Amino acid sequence: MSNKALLNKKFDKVLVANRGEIAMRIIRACNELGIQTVGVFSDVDRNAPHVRYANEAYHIGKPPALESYLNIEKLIEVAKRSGAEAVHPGYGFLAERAEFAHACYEAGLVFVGPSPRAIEVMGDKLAARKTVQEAGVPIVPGSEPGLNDDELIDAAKKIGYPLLVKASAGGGGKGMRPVAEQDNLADALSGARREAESAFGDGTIYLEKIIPECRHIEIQILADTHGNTIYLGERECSLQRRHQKVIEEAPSFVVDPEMRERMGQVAVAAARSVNYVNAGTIEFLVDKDKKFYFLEMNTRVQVEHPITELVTGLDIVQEQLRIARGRKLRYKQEDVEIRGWAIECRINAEDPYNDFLPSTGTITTIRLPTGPGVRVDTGVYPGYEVTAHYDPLISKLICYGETRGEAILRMRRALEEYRIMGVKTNIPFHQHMMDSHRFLSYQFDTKFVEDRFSMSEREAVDSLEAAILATLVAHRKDQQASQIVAPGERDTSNWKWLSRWERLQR
Amino acid sequence: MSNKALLNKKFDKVLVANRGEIAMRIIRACNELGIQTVGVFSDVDRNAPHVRYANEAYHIGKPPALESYLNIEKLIEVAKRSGAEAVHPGYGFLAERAEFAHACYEAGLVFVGPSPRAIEVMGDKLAARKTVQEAGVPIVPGSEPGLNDDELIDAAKKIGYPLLVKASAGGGGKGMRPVAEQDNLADALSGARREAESAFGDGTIYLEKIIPECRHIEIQILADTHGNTIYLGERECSLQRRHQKVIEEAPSFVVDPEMRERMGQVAVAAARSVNYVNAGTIEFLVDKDKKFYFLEMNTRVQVEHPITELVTGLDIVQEQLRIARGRKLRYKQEDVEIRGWAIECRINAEDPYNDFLPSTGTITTIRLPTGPGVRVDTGVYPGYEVTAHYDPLISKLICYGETRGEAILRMRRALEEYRIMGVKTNIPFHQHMMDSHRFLSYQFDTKFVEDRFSMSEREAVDSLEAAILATLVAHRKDQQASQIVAPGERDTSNWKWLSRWERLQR
Amino acid sequence: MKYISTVGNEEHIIEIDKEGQITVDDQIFAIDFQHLTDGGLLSLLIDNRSLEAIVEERDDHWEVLIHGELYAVDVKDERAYRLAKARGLSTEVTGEASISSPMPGLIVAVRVKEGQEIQKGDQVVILESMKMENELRSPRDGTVTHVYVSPGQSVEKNQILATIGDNR
Amino acid sequence: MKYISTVGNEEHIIEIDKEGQITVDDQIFAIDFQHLTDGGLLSLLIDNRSLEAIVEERDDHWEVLIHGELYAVDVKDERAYRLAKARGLSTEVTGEASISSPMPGLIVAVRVKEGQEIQKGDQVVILESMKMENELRSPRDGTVTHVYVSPGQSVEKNQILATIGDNR
Repeated sequence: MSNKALLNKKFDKVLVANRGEIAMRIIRACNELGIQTVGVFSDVDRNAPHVRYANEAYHIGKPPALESYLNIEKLIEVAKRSGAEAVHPGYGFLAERAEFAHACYEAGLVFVGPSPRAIEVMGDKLAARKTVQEAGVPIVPGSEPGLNDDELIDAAKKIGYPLLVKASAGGGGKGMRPVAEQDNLADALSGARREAESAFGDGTIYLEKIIPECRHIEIQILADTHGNTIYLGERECSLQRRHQKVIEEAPSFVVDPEMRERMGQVAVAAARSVNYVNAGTIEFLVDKDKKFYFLEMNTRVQVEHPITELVTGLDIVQEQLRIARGRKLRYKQEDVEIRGWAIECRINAEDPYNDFLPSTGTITTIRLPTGPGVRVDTGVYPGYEVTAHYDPLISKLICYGETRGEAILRMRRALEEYRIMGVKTNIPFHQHMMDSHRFLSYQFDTKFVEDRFSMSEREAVDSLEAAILATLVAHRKDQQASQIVAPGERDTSNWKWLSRWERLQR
Repeated sequence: MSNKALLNKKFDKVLVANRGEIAMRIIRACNELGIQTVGVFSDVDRNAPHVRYANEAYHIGKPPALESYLNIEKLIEVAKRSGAEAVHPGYGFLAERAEFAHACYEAGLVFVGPSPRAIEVMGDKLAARKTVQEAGVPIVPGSEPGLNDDELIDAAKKIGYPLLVKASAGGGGKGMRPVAEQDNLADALSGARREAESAFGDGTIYLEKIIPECRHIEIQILADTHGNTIYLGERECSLQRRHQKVIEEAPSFVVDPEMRERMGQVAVAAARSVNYVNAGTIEFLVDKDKKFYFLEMNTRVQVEHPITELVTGLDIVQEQLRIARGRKLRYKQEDVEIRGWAIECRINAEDPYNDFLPSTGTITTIRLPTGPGVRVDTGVYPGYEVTAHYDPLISKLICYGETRGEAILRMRRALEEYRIMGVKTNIPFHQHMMDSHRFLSYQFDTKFVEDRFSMSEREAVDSLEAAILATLVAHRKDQQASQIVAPGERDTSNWKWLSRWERLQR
Repeated sequence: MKYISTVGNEEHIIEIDKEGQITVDDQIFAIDFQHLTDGGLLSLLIDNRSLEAIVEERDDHWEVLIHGELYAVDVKDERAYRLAKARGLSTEVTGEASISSPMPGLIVAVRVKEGQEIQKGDQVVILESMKMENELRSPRDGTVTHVYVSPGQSVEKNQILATIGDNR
Repeated sequence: MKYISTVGNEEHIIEIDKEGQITVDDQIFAIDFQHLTDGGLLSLLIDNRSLEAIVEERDDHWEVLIHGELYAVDVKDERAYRLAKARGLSTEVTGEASISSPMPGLIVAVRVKEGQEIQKGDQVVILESMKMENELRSPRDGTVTHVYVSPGQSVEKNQILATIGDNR
């Protein structure tokens, strides 16, 4: 597909080809720009906020994503039927599928994102490494493309151990194997190849040096269709579990203005190397000596984009839509300025006390934290059933502070205010982290959560109170059952014991 | 009372001598600073959020404010009983009562605010005019203190008509009389004096020139106990009804950087003239030629403080607590920078289609708008009864945008998302205003809402949809009553007609 | 089932017979109507247009909240509607109209005298409540038949303050 | 009324007799306990300390949410508690423990064989669900008595995957 396969023109109706919090995020941005929205839903999402808040909504199939949110033909059909002129893919699902961007182009729909070719190149890790390297971007030391196992074993000698066997296609840690010494390499190669083959239908693998005690820091960029590309500073994303980010912050405490400028310029060069258009993110690994290496580029809006919005004052999703409409960027690099500190906690339906096992069930109660410096992006609702069909993200809790310390203290406050019942969430994990000395003192890398973080540090402070409250409620239930309480004698909607001051007023 | 009557020392527990959204605001700020909070409540506020979120809560009396939130002895007693070391008065109630600040001082409690003397001087309009004028602050042309009616009639000749007869004490428009020509002056004087006498027990009145087509613009200042005073820019507060602000924005489109600096310096001078400490606001009238005149100083946190927080990035209530703890300001004037635009809409329980009559009743449902750039400060809850005892403020809806236009568009989105049932609210008024060309094009002054704004501009867009929805619900009720729906045949928790796509799946 | 539903001065004839379908003023729409378990929220897809609303029953009408606006809707089935018409209970004001206090408060001023002729919208009473003075105005042209309150008097919610009758 | 309430391995004796008062482990507290009309929120003032919480009943215990933490509380009145003790249904695991699937998913790997001795916390099965691989671990030391699943097999929620018995 040629790089020409990119439409940009004014449009007034957008199909939001996604669900959950990001669908809501996009609908709100469209609403604020006076753009009509078309939502889509699978059987289980009929009552989801993104269906209720969109101007129009269409059913597209059964809960499994393959039969709904990944069904390209169906989505294009809905776009045409509803008269949508553009498509915003959000993140996940079809966001990084070149064929979807291409199908939109073929159907005369503006794809709110980069060209199919840019998606394709950056989606193939080996091609991406080659392309950005030619543009002068430092990459993690590793093997050349197209080597067979024997050649890879030779290459490993030059790269040195420990190293990582990686699949060129896909992501999410699939087809990845760490190798400590040469003896284990051969097995790792065949294993990884098999896994990649089955997961992505592409067994191409390569080697990457493992950088010890490294951080994951990424740069947000914006590129318009007029050749302007700017960077919006960095995000510190080292806190991960199984290659899933759990907490992100902006700015990063290891990045000073000079380093920010260098990383930013490298990120812009990487984007230019594929004539990148729209919002994108370049992920880097940063070693102990603050040397940084290109890891990969995400060719779509990032889950953690809000922290950049809070410190720069920009609205990234609105910018995506403006760029797709063919507008020039309103900001020059020198207009972009970082103020304050922002932290995002991903609130997932999982049990932090039990290996973070996903927790399915129906959400019965939600109370969101509000007030100064607190933003919640969410797509769930009371009555929402957490199923295995979709990712376990319940919401993104984002806090702003004048300093990192104040952002952390505000996050503690917001986590404490947050009420979700019906499923277990990782809120206690976030509370532990906000209290953790290593987190407060920046002493973490990409391995911290998995290897060196434990939930047991913090004892259950309110266990006695919990016992009392459960007992009071149980007692009430007994009373009502055994009719000790004469009906009507008490307002059942607000049953209670009379407290001292009330009795005084009798 | 001497200016020495001001304690400042470290404290770890604060009594929040208020209710509603501002009590919540203060509790959150304390929580974020690791300060314990003590809430107080009247009979009707037992279930209010500020009671549930405070670390401790004490009942202080009956619903009428005089028997609870205005009961100084009771509040001091609770402070001592709970071991609170400081008191935050919020706004309204006792916030600008010098005797309360003094009582706290006498009880060895830190009063989070200025000295009793500063409150006293600024609370007396004539004294305030005199004091700031001596400090070189321009004031609205008017009469000297201590004139009798005949002298006032003479003074009126020099001042010129139209003019305003004002009471020196109190506020809220009481004892205020506009006079167009000399013939009506005598009656106005006696009338105003009577009203002031009965309202404030002080019949002192004076004259002020009426400035035609003027705007109300105020400057937020912060002053620490070490002699540092800075200004945080201005707020445009011209949109008022009966001397009550309804919509505020920051910055003001009539204030350029040069004018901001001049107003700021004048505001700082006014504050210094009473050795002001803590957060305060200097209100100015600004005429067509952008000349500004001191109107009065509010010696407490302002309802509309959040818009300044959003454009400066500072947390004003946290600063209040730091200052009261005796800390030096962390910011110099040159560190304060205005970024973007913020608008606040005051959501009141009142009927915009019926002379804004207060609407009493019980709130049944609340859904707050969320997402990027939206902040809601609220103190009400489902089950909350709006009574005549307290002001009708339900919440403050605050939106941030990169530009004024974007802040307005976001406010429209947020107003549309906001759901409150049980009482009528002025949300439709705000929606009208956000659509009004005069508002969009800055063409308004302090008289705009009362004299030239009408609700009828905008037609009820969804009336047909409303008819359909009411009919669907009524029909359901009929069906259930007449048992047409066999029990169990449908999930009553989510009753519906099967739609096409569902039938297809059978 | 056929209903006549009134909003302001619009009347709509709404028929609900088939599943997933509704007829409004003889026009057919496909609908998917959902009650959420979440505090009275409703979601309606009507020909794929999406609407979220809250509907609550009041004494004599339905209150509907859509996009921030509150609508008062009167819903009658055919029979009830005919009866109402027959009884001449149409919407415009006739007979004596009474002005009652929308909330507890203090009477600050009474602007009319008994026997006085007034216009719709004229001030009748000034009521102070919630720290604000509120003007209560006449809902119709007519003559003041009774004034039940005087300045300084405090009143309860829904207490009748004055009545307006036809001009003689 | 006297209750024995258990959280984790803490036991508390709680007596509720008088209005506005509660006795916890022989200590008396003044309480003011309110159910809000608002979706299951509770407000407790205990000696003026303020707590907001949500309490929901589960099959065999109460779930209590306070300050972000979820507590599982077992509440028994004196009689029920004695009976339970008598029946030896105490809290620590004895007899056969079964490992069941917390959610629908695909078995990626089985880490144990029947008859194998394992420690509490050892991996038993890897289950893929929600795009993630999840390790299911043994709740106790013991011997694997049965393995009911094999890699590649998809399982339902609560389906039993393996059982662990006492060591021989």
